[in-house]
Amino acid sequence: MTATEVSPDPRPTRPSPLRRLLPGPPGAAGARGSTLLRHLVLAVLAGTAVVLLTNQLAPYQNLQVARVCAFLCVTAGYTVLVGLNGQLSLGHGALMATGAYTVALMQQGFDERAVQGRWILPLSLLLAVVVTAAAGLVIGLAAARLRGPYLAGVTLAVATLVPAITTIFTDVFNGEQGLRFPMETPPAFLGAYFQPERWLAWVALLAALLTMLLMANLVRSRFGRSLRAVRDDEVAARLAGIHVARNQVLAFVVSAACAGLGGGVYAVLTATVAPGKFSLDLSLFLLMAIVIGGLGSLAGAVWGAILLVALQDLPSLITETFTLPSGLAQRLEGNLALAVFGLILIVVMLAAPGGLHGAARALTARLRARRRAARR
Amino acid sequence: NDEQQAAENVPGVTDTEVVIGTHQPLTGPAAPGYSRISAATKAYFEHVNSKGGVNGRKIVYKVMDDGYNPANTDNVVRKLVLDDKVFALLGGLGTPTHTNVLEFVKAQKVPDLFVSSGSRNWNQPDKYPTTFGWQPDYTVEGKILATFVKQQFPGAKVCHFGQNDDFGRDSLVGVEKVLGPVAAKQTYTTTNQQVGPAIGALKAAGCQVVISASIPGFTALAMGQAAGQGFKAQWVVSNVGADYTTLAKQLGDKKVILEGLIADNYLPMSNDPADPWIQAFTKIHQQYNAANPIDGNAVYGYSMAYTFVQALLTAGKDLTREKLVEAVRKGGFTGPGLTPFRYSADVHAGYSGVRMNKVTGGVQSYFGPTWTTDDGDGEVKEFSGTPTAPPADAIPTT
Amino acid sequence: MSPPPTDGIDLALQHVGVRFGGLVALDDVSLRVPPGRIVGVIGPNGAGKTTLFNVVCGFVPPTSGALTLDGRPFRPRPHRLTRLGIARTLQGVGLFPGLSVVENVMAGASHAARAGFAAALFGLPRSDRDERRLRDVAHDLLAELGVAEHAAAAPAALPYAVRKRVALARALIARPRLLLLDEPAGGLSAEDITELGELVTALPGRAGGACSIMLVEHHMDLVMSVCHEIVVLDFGRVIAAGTPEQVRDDPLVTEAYLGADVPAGAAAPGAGASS
Amino acid sequence: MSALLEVEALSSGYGPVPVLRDVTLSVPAGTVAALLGANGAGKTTLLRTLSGLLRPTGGRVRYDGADLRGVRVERLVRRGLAHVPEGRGIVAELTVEENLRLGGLWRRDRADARRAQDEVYQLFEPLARRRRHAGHQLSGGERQMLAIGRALIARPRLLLLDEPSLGLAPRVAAQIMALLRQLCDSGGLTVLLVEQNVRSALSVADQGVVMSLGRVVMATPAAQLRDDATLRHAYLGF
Amino acid sequence: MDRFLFLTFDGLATGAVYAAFALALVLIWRAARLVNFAQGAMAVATAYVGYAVVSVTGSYWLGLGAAVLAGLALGALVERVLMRFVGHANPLNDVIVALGLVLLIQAVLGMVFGNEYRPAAAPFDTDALSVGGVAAMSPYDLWVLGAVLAVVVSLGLLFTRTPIGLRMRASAFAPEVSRLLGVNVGRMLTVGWALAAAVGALAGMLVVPTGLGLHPHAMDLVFVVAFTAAVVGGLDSPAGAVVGGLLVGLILSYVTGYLGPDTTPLAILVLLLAVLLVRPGGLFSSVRARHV
Ligand SMILES: Nc1ncnc2c1ncn2[C@@H]1O[C@H](COP(=O)(O)OP(=O)(O)OP(=O)(O)O)[C@@H](O)[C@H]1O
Ligand SMILES: Nc1ncnc2c1ncn2[C@@H]1O[C@H](COP(=O)(O)OP(=O)(O)OP(=O)(O)O)[C@@H](O)[C@H]1O
Ligand SMILES: CC(C)C[C@H](N)C(=O)O
Ligand SMILES: [Mg+2]
Ligand SMILES: [Mg+2]
Repeated sequence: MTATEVSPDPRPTRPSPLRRLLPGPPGAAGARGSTLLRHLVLAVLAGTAVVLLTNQLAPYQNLQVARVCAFLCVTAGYTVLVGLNGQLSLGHGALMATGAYTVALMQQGFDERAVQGRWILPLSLLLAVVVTAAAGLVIGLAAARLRGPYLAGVTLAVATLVPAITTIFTDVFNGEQGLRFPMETPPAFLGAYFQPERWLAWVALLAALLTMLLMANLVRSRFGRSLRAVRDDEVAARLAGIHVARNQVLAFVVSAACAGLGGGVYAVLTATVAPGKFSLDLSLFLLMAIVIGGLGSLAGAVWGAILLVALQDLPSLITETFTLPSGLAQRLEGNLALAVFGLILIVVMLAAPGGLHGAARALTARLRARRRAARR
Repeated sequence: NDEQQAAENVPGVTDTEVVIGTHQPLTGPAAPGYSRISAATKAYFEHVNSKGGVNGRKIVYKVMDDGYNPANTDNVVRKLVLDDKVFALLGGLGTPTHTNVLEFVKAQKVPDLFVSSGSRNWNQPDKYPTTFGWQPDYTVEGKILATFVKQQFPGAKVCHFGQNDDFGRDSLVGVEKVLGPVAAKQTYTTTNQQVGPAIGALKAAGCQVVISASIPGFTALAMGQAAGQGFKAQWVVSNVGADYTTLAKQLGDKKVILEGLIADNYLPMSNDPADPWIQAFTKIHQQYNAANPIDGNAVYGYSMAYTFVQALLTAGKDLTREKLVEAVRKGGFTGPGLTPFRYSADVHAGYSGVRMNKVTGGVQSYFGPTWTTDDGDGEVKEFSGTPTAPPADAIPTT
Repeated sequence: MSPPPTDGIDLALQHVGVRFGGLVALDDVSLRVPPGRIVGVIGPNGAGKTTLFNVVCGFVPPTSGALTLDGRPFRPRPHRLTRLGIARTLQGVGLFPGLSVVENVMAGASHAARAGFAAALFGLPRSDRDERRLRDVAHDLLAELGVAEHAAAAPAALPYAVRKRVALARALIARPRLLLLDEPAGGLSAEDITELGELVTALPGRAGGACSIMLVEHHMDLVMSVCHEIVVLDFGRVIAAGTPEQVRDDPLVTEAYLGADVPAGAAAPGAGASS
Repeated sequence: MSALLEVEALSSGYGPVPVLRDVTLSVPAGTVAALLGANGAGKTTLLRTLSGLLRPTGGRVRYDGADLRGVRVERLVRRGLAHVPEGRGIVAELTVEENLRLGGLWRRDRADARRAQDEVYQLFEPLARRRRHAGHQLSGGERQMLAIGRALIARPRLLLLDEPSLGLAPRVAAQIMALLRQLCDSGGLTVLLVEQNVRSALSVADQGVVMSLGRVVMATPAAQLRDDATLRHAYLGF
Repeated sequence: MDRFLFLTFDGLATGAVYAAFALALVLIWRAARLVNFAQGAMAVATAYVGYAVVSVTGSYWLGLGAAVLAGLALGALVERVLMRFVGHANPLNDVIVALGLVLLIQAVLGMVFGNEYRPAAAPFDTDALSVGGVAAMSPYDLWVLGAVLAVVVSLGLLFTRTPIGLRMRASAFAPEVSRLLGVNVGRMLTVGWALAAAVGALAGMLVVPTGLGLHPHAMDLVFVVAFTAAVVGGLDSPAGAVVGGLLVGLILSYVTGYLGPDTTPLAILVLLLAVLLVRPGGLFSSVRARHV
């Protein structure tokens, strides 16, 4: 994986103030200034922009924003695991499910006991993170012994586990039908007619910003460097004082925690969970998202999350753009969208092996080079 | 402001159009068979539209593919309701898929008619006031199948084979209400095609009659396994998984094992050219849906669409969501089905019963009485009413 | 941030043996690396030199025998080594291809950080300070080794000699008290080797952190010029040990390893002679 | 005697990064040419370009009178051109035996391929002891032996050797140098040898070629480089 | 006891099918060092071809031949026009392209043949022969088992005894070195893909009659189980694939039989962990690589 970025030497030229605000590539760690401050400013800027955006959007679009944010929690952690630490997990759908079911059970429990308050949602989400991190710890312990396709095999088996668990423990998880819990409603001070979907978007946005902030900090710290070192060369990493297994478990736990949060938020958006939502397909789509977005970079995770949501709407988009004669339409309906989806995956991978983020970076690099050449 | 506006204009309804939507498995593992239901429904609406629509409004039926994945169902239903602003949902297919959107549908107060599944979930007027079932629920069906078995095979060892979800469970509940505990019960899950062990267990238990709540693919698989293992029992299969046309197609040369299969249904048999409903539907089919075979799925789609038009008519010219819901609660629809609907102010369940059928000489046909019951402890009664004849053009007038 | 500079560690191996299946890689090897000394290990290919290093680093558990460190029993584990003050370079280069040069060097001192995981996760100043300090040290080391201008480059594009220096810098940033060098001169030009020799000679008395050294090398000029003592392995056994002069004059060593100054041609059995 | 290998104004590089610039040299048949130069001078790049692993951006390579442009890498070995890449290019997952077998797989003369294999085992006894061991179990020097031995099985006419003595014990390194000389003298082998060990390379070479920053800065009889200290000092730094 | 015997036979029969498919996965792993996630979809596509030929000619064997040929062609095609151009900077790019291919193939099959189950005839009787009153294996099961064994033996010979096998392995591990040794690496990859897809096609033909029928998604589940089987056996070993396949089949059968069908995914996970935590490279993995 040579696609990883290489940090600019901070010494020769002091970067401009703006440049210092922008996140450097991983490893440009704490070059100058405070990492936290830099990332916090960015998060606030991005958050403000999205909030302003949600004020302009119709309910369905706001839901889409919310969904992007929920997925972003997952992809951010996932890309750290797969891209930076080199561990291929195919079971992140199941980890999302863990978070989602935790939230559902908590919310249901509160509802049944008529416990109310603004704090119950954050509490449920926190618990979702903790429970999923614990699940990640268990998988991670096994994963630390396994490599490549063998790890993929085990996590693939994990991915297919959700329906089984939910039917075995039907009493708790209500089998295939899943669980329902009361919808999260906007707080009263926002007014009686506040669009519920906008509120959901805000909740999800907060979770996504928090995840991105923490992941950005982590990636730029010595832990981020260790993750990549382990990915590149385990022997050299051990000699450099890194406990490889512990490092890999840590990566799994962190990424599981993110998946748990994402899954929890995802559940909140529809106030339902069901095993069918966390099928193997979801796990594979998550993988596609981070690879197509640009593996190992948080910006790629954003692309990936957007893509996951955008592509979900592809079928309706296609049905609406093409009106087909009914006999043919029947065969093409659904299938056409899948074919287009498949083609997009293939074409993007062929045209941009570094994913969308990689392509964007190559483009800006080329533009910059041209500008420099022009100046000369 | 918002409230006033909502009162003035009903989503999805104009003077010339009424837009409704649905979620269907057009692709994916549940597409076989089921993807033909919405094709028929759509064809029926095209037919109605060509005759001027309902109260001057053409019906626009938006079919969204959810691939039988609840996450997609969430998404497409929200798109239909929030973005496309449909007036109502019609025939959303599947138990796990549709269960997921109940809360949302309720919050949005969207009429959610005729969910395509026999789960009892749709019949919860207090919790989900706008949601209605349509087909007989699995418990009703189970009770009737058991009653039939009790009469026809007295003293036989009766076993149950069911899908490991509401379908199988509700069916077993119905069966055991009538028969008491069954001799053996086995389940399958759609993600595991290895049904050999389950069938082996039924054989080992010495089952003479197997009541099966299975979807068509697994009916075929299970009966094939039984034949392979030399397990000769009488199969009595839920209508959901017993359409002869579908099963025979899947089994190919091995379709002979279907001989003697007993099942039930509540709609005219698709292979009965003498039935006036089938004649009427066939006409529509040939014009608007000729690419597909006319089988149980098609008849299901036509019949449900027919019922919907009845409901629209009953709701009247000044269409609102409340009026449509009221119309269904009022009930009294007649139509292709053999039994009356159970709709009332406090029951949101559909057909009240079924009639048994049997495959003889490669033809599946009805025999014996039509039975009705409820999903509670009500008794299983013979129903003596006769099906109504289809109106002209098979379009209801009231 | 790491142990204060010392004169090095006292490492000893007693009767160490290693077998891989039926293959004896090390056989009853006893040797000592006293503080502040440079000990060379030479021997024919496959004699067990790298295996010896692997035993010291904990990659290969000895099938017999024991190790001591400063007189205490020592069961090495690779990731603990830098904490104990032991660093090693790999035969070949072994840099992290996905890390820039300066990051590669920084990675060598993960153990020295004070800030914990939480500090890193929340981006606390503690973690920033750690990083900044580490980065400064890394740059200083790169400068000391004369490759400062490559700090931001990716290792893959660099000349071999530069990469070897970076690898050395990665070992040195751990402030080792014992440094294990596996063929540091391999692939280097004569000029580079001379510089390397000077560098290695200086390490035991280095201001920035002195250490003792174990050196595996096939480049005889280098070995002879920098080592205080030399151990010769053949088929996993110590066949000679002593000062460079003693070893050079040992006929066993000449025969097994150095090769007599035989006339060209006589040394080669007739491979390809029939072509 | 005409040159077996003639390189004219060759340039190449990695992607947009140019490395070789206008490299011109010629190696007469049956001689050893030592390619010398500091780290990063472009020696490896030159060998990789000659054997087709890198596509030249300009210039020409003539081998045995024919232009090599457009000839695929895998065809070259059949024409007698063998390349032992830098850094122990073996297939680590295959056994020693399989690696050697692979080296002679394309040959029609099976019997001779087998004979050559036996000769390699004689030449490098450590390999003979490890026939069934996977490549990754070998020590660094043993891998180098395997890579060189495998190239010999092809009975090449032109051998491109990239730092063959890297990681080899002095005795073995000397033995290989001697062998090369012997094969050139008796068997008509031609060698282009990249070596950091200048002294030992020059001891067997007929010609010394010095590269710097991607260019050939000098090509002269090896004896001259060996004997002329000022020249050596100017170009090789010692 | 009868139950146990019955489940054993049932497990062996289904296991043989998984083994067949696992072999295809092992093959492509050995030839190209990747897990071909599109293997299932490709196998279904060729099975459609096979059964189309069966229905036209009425001969199962012609159909089988056609499917295998179609497999060869499809495999070669996929490698030549697609996989060859995937940037290998990131090993996951292959996976994503393969997943894209799955969607594409399944969609195209759905468009051309419809989303219905199509019956697939078995060449032999599927009624089980009775052994001591227990329904044992059917002639069809025996044919599957025989075919799988024949394939594994020929693959074993191919890889270890033939020059082309050696070339294929070498090019998978070290393409550049192999090229220097005169191996046409591109062609080896094509051959590897073609062979793997042909074995996949055979597996598809064997699987379909035992399942719900021919359908664009017919191999989805089989792929997951067969991948597990290949991993249990060790992705590098054809024999491992067969043992893994049979093992997984048996476990699934016992678990389904004694504990019910819901628990099978859990059982698979337990099996995987039990095997891999002891042997991280699968049952038949060879010596662990030396890293230092
Ligand atoms: N993991 C292993 N499995 C099997 N054999 C091994 C393993 N590691 C080393 N060997 C064998 O042990 C012997 C010693 O190897 P080692 O790498 O220590 O040699 P070395 O002295 O470093 O040689 P070189 O100078 O060539 O690097 C070699 O013959 C090697 O093949
Ligand atoms: N893969 C690559 N990508 C980019 N640049 C490279 C690559 N490989 C080598 N280079 C650059 O090309 C130049 C020549 O390298 P080359 O390996 O040919 O030198 P060399 O003479 O063989 O040196 P050495 O003695 O270190 O082997 C170097 O400056 C190096 O940085
Ligand atoms: C009857 C079918 C259309 C619905 C199916 N039984 C289900 O629950 O998914
Ligand atoms: Mg060594
Ligand atoms: Mg070089």
